[in-house]
Amino acid sequence: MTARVQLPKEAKRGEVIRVRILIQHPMETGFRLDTDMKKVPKNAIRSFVCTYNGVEIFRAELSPGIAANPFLQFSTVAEASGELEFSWVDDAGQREAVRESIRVA
Amino acid sequence: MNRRLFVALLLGSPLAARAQSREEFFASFDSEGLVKKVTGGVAAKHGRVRLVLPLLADNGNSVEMKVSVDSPMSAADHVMSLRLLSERNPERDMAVFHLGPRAGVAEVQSRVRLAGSQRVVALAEMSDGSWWMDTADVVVTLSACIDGTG
Amino acid sequence: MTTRRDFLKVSAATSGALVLGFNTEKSLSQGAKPTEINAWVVVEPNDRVIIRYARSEMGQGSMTSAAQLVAEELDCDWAKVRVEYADTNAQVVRKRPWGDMAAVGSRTIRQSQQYLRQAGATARSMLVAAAAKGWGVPADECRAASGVIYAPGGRKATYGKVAAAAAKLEAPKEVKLKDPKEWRIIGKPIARVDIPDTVMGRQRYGIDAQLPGMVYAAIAQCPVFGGKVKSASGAKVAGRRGVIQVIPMGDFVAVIADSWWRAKEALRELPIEWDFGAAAGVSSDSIEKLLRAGLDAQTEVVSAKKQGDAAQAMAGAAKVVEAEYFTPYLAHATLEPQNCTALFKDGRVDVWTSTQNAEATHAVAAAVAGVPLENVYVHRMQLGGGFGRRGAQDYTRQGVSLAKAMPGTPVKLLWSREEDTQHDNYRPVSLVRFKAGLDAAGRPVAWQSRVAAPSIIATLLKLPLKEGIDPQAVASFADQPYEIPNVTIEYAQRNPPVPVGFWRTVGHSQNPYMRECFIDELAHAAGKDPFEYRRSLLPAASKELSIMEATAKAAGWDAPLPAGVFRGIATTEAYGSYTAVVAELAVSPVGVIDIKRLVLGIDCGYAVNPDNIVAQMQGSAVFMLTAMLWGDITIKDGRVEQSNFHDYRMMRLREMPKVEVVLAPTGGFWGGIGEPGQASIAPAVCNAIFAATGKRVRSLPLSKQGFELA
Amino acid sequence: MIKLTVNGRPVEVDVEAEMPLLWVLRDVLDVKGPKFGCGIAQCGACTVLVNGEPVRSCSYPVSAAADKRVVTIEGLAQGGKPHPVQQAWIEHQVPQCGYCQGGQMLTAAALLRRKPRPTDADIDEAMTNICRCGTYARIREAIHAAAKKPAKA
Repeated sequence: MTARVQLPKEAKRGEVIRVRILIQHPMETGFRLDTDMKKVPKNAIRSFVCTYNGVEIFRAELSPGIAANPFLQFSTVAEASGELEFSWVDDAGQREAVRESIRVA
Repeated sequence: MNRRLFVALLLGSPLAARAQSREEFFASFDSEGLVKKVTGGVAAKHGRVRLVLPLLADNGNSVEMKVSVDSPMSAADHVMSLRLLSERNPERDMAVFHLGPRAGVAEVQSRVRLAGSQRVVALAEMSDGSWWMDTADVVVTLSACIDGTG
Repeated sequence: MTTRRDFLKVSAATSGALVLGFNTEKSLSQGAKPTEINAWVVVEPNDRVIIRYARSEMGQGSMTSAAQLVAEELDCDWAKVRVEYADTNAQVVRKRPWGDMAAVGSRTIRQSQQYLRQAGATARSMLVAAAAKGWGVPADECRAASGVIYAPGGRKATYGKVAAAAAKLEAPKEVKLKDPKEWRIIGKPIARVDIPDTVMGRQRYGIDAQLPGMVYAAIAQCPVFGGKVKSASGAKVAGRRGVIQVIPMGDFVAVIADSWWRAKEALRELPIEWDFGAAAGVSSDSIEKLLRAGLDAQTEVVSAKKQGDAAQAMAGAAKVVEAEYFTPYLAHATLEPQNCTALFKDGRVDVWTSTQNAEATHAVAAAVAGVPLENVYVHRMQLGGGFGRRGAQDYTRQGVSLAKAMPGTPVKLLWSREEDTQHDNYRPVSLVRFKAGLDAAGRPVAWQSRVAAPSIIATLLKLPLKEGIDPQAVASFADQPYEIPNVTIEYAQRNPPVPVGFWRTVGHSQNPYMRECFIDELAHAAGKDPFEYRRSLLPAASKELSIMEATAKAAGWDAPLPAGVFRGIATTEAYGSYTAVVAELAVSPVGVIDIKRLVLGIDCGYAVNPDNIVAQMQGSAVFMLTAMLWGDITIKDGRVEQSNFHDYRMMRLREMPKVEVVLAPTGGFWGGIGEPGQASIAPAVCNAIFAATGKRVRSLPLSKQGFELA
Repeated sequence: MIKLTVNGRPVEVDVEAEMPLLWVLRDVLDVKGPKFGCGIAQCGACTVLVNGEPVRSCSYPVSAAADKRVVTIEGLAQGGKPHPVQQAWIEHQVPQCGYCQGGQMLTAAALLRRKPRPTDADIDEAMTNICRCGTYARIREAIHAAAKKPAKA
């Protein structure tokens, strides 16, 4: 799988929870040369979105200025039980998404 | 001001021969200019934003970064976006994080890539349209036996 | 100007017995509470002054010359000065008060001269202000000389008396620096502060670290570049005396024992299975093919300089001259092999190693051990040679990872000479094609060069290259001083899997050799004297011209030579200094070279310690002659063939020719010293060989071109 | 057990007979003057005097030094007074990094004992230690100067 998410399994309504994600991606700068001197084309995750029960709560525009295998940690208010969806697209147009559920008492 | 730095990097120009001291090197970063390109000429105020980067990084490939803003994150007063700007990376805009009241607190952590020693700028846009900023100088200690890489 | 010997007598006389006790890390004398005036200046009540040094002393002498800059403006008594290393932990905790700690790029003096002099002047003005305040007189009526402050009416006080009061005062925002004409410490051949300890056997290098309960590590790194350890079973050596354990660490295997010799002997018996990886098939031949393809390639080539239209001017030229030049991989061969002693205990890391950048060692130790920067302590040691090798921190990374694998136990990692020779960051191999068009009068109207070479900045530093250009690979081509209207310089970056790094003088250790030999070919094609030809092409006000003329004059360029003796000349800028060399030699019919003398000129702007500069020029001559005569790192099956001094030859005392140094500082700027001295030597010697034999030396080393040293 | 004296101090070491004298001095006796440079008797940084003769201790088994007098650079000065070679080394500012200089000075001291007024040819023949910093011209100069100093006691 191309990403690992860390999210509290359950939270109290109104509690601010910490969300972490580690994505497998080389974030190519476009400067690297492979063994037979060909430039590896630039390819970085450009947009990243996190929705909570369908509502966008966090969005990021990234670049090769973010290290390979991007790590992101942000926070959100626990509103209601449901599902968080993390989705991203890179320069090569590759789309990926992962989902993680949460119980809010 | 930063043209001088890139000229030094480009060719072994006489500028490169005059080795800059560390203070001169960091002073050559035009953070205000970088910010004004984003804010459309409005100067950002220093304060409320805190950018944490290590003083030294052994190499620039993966450097721990934390940026936070002192804000209630209420509907009336919250951080809309948090931007990381680099004057030395090939792409100036390292990242833009779009927050909003649902975030609860304005804090983002990540790992950044720094092309050599440089001054990084964190720029926050608030819901009332005001801009706040912080900067952090990072020395990437991979030392070079040549001039101009600082 | 006091000569070195007079100065030694003075300093010896004033401080009693021969000045021996310069132990750089000696604790402060008991009881006396020293006062830090600022990060660079500490004054003891007994008037002794400690000047801090942030860089690394590896023989280039800046531990002394940097302190001269501070002492000059401080107006203290040099005989009472002791130099101590700045501490990297304090550097982190106090947010880098000492600035850059790297001793690289011959930058120590020219990069820090401004803030070092200001630190001395600031401290002096605070000491004077404190004394004046004590006497109730205006500060500008007082003056300081040689560590004593004088006020009208015969009052005086020594720095030690007023230091505590001075430290409480506000540092002045602005300080005026002396006019160079007033200097009495800068510009003097002051005896080096580290030599007494060296001579008495007290000097301590990274290899000398000694801690209670210390264990020793000998390692084998994968012989093929980029390979990994597949397996290494310790069973076979477990029973050997003193062997503690065997630790596979990804790309190397370590044997840990209670003495280094036992660890090394056990390592020889240890069966290791390697996963050699992709580079196993690489050889010197395949590398040369890769570079040659770069010379002819239409793609993956960038323009480093485009002035006028060289192709068009070439077409109209009366005469065209072409040549290809090659320089091999070279190893640093610091006499002290790489080493690192580290102790990881209770979340703190202590490191003892010989490093050209203590701050980089600090950052790498923190990263590898996973501890905050504030929990790292790098203990400063003298270096048994650096030459650029010790800017890299591979030995630190290994040493600290071994210490982390054995928490609470100090581990001393020491490389064997074989590991040091076969796992270096080598001076890059380089193949350059030249083409020049001369007009009817023999003046060059078009100059085309294409460089095919690896990029240190892209591969070692992993920094993006501005428009694909590595400034080091094209150094001295793209910024050549000759007035040639149409110039194109191209760069084809080609990176074989052999690691490359900063070898003393870096690009200026190979590119000026090629350029100044090719300019000599043009002079010959134009039927002109090589000195006059360069003179006609150098801008009138250029410092290359002035140093070349001073050197040629000192060597007596036009004077008749004994039969069979011939001259060669070369000039180039490097590291902010301007150099020129005249070589005089004879070559026997079978190619035995007898170098009569080298006349080596340098204009470094301001000369901080003239005697140290002469020593660096003498040393540069030996370093470059060694390289150009025999230096050759060859690759077979993805590994380096050379291993020790039996097959990587070093010049010996009997082989060093006469070296005359022409120190011609013109003032007004600050040039480097540690590296530029080498830049003009190889071309001058090769041009003299052409004058003697009619044979152009377009590839080094000379031993591979049928030449040998007398 | 092997007995020898190091810089006038009698010592006893329990090590393998074939352990090189260099590593007994450095790792067992903590005498750090002699340095490791190559391990195959090529560079001379490990030179010590055994009964007055210069020896490359990296390739000299400790058993061969049994019951002999070993002198390292730390022992060259007598009674705190520097040896003429050491005085000349300071006056001529010979060392740069200094790593090879202990071996150079001991080799020079032994040469001067054999030949109080060495010619350049004598110096060429005796001084084969490698100096990577290239201080050879000053080494030669300092040896000639040391030869003119009053003989050591």
